[in-house]
Amino acid sequence: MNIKVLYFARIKEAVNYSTENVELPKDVLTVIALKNWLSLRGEVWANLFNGKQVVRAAINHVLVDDMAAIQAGDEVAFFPPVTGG
Amino acid sequence: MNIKVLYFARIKEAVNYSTENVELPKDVLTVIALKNWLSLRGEVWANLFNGKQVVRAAINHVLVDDMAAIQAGDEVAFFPPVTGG
Amino acid sequence: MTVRIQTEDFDLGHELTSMRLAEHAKNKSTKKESIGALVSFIGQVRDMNDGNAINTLTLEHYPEMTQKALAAIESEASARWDIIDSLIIHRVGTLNPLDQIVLVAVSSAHRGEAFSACEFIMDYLKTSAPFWKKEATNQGERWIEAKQSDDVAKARWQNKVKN
Amino acid sequence: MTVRIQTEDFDLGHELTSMRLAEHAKNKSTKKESIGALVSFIGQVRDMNDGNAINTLTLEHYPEMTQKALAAIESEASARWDIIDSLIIHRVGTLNPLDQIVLVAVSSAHRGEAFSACEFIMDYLKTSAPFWKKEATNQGERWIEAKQSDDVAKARWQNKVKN
Repeated sequence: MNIKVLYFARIKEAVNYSTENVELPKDVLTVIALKNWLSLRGEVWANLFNGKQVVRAAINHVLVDDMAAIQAGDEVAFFPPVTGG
Repeated sequence: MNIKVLYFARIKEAVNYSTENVELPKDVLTVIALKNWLSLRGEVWANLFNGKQVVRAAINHVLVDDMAAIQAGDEVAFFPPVTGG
Repeated sequence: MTVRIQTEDFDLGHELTSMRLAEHAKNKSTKKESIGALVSFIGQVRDMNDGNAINTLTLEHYPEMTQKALAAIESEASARWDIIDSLIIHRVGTLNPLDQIVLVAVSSAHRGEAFSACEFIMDYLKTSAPFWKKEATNQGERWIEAKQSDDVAKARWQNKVKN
Repeated sequence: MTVRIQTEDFDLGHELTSMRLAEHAKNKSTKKESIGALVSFIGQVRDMNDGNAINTLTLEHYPEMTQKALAAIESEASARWDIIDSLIIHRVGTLNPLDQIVLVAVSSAHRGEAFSACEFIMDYLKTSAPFWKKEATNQGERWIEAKQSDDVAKARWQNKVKN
């Protein structure tokens, strides 16, 4: 399925772009599976998702945990813990 | 001893004046003794200090309870519970 | 720490903005942390109370005691929390519906201290500062009764340790 | 309930005064209680942080999510407490020291509700709204780290029943 992935703040700087459309293999159905799949892309991605820093996720603008299911057409965002206010 | 007594709000309206200087008998040495002594003045005073409503006291601008000691030259104020803010 | 008792109205934006920016110069020399948070409370005359339209609200006070009582509350707040500055403006005299009555503002480096100190000052002001309110409605005048809930609000702080 | 995300500054006095007076007309027809209390929080860019002078602070956000996240926080506050109105203004883009960052204001009939709701909104905003701060100092740029204390502040509310 096809989804849109967004990156923000320190994570956007690490991957060096803010948005991409990706075609996922059939077995990538959750946020954690997506993290795993992205981490196979190379060092930048492996470093991002190696668990040393918290990477939060939102699906369609709602905060979710890594067990959340992804559906075709979803907008999935990755970002560091928020620091507004 | 001579002290100054002040009245505020609903209590000022009941006694119909705001300030007086009084010469206390020797045995009137506390706020409660002062309330007792004032209550002997007549119905208005007896009604004021009959215990049906809370009458707070301050000595020299500091809130006190009825056991507080009075000294010559003190400014003693009587008023209802406060309602500012 | 500032206390002002006055009959005239106050300019909310001016007061808060001054406070927000005022400690700047002082900070550079004497304080380690600069203002990051400003919490304020504004109390105003209600237009309705207990089902009656309010015509006016008159505030009486005990001038010699008021200033002292409010300064003592500010000192206590400043001893309990790590705040940078505090301001209390309280009006007296006869006010109209929707007039401002009171402003309490507290600045601090971080928000938790300012929230706690501001609410503390209001809770103590409500129960310890010598002000009395009299409402005028079409049914006549009446002194406002003190609320049990204000004593409860104050009592909460007496069991709390400094945080 | 209003949420505004903007690059431009806001006029604090104007915002608070509008809010203080705005519900007046609405009240007469639909609300039993009129506004007696207005609690507000203003957050500003510190001039110093961790011993370094701040040159600028840049706020990034996730536009499609921000509005939704803040509106959800306001709804939750309004479900928990008996408040009359709430306002969140949050700036984004590059700000200077002492610039206003955020205003949260809550009006209610009585002060306790407004204090709680305003602090609740700030605690949730700090931990749930998609904003990220980057500081520029003479030592370079750095992303601000999320604070453990903000998670603790939020967690307090999760054990509380509606009061």
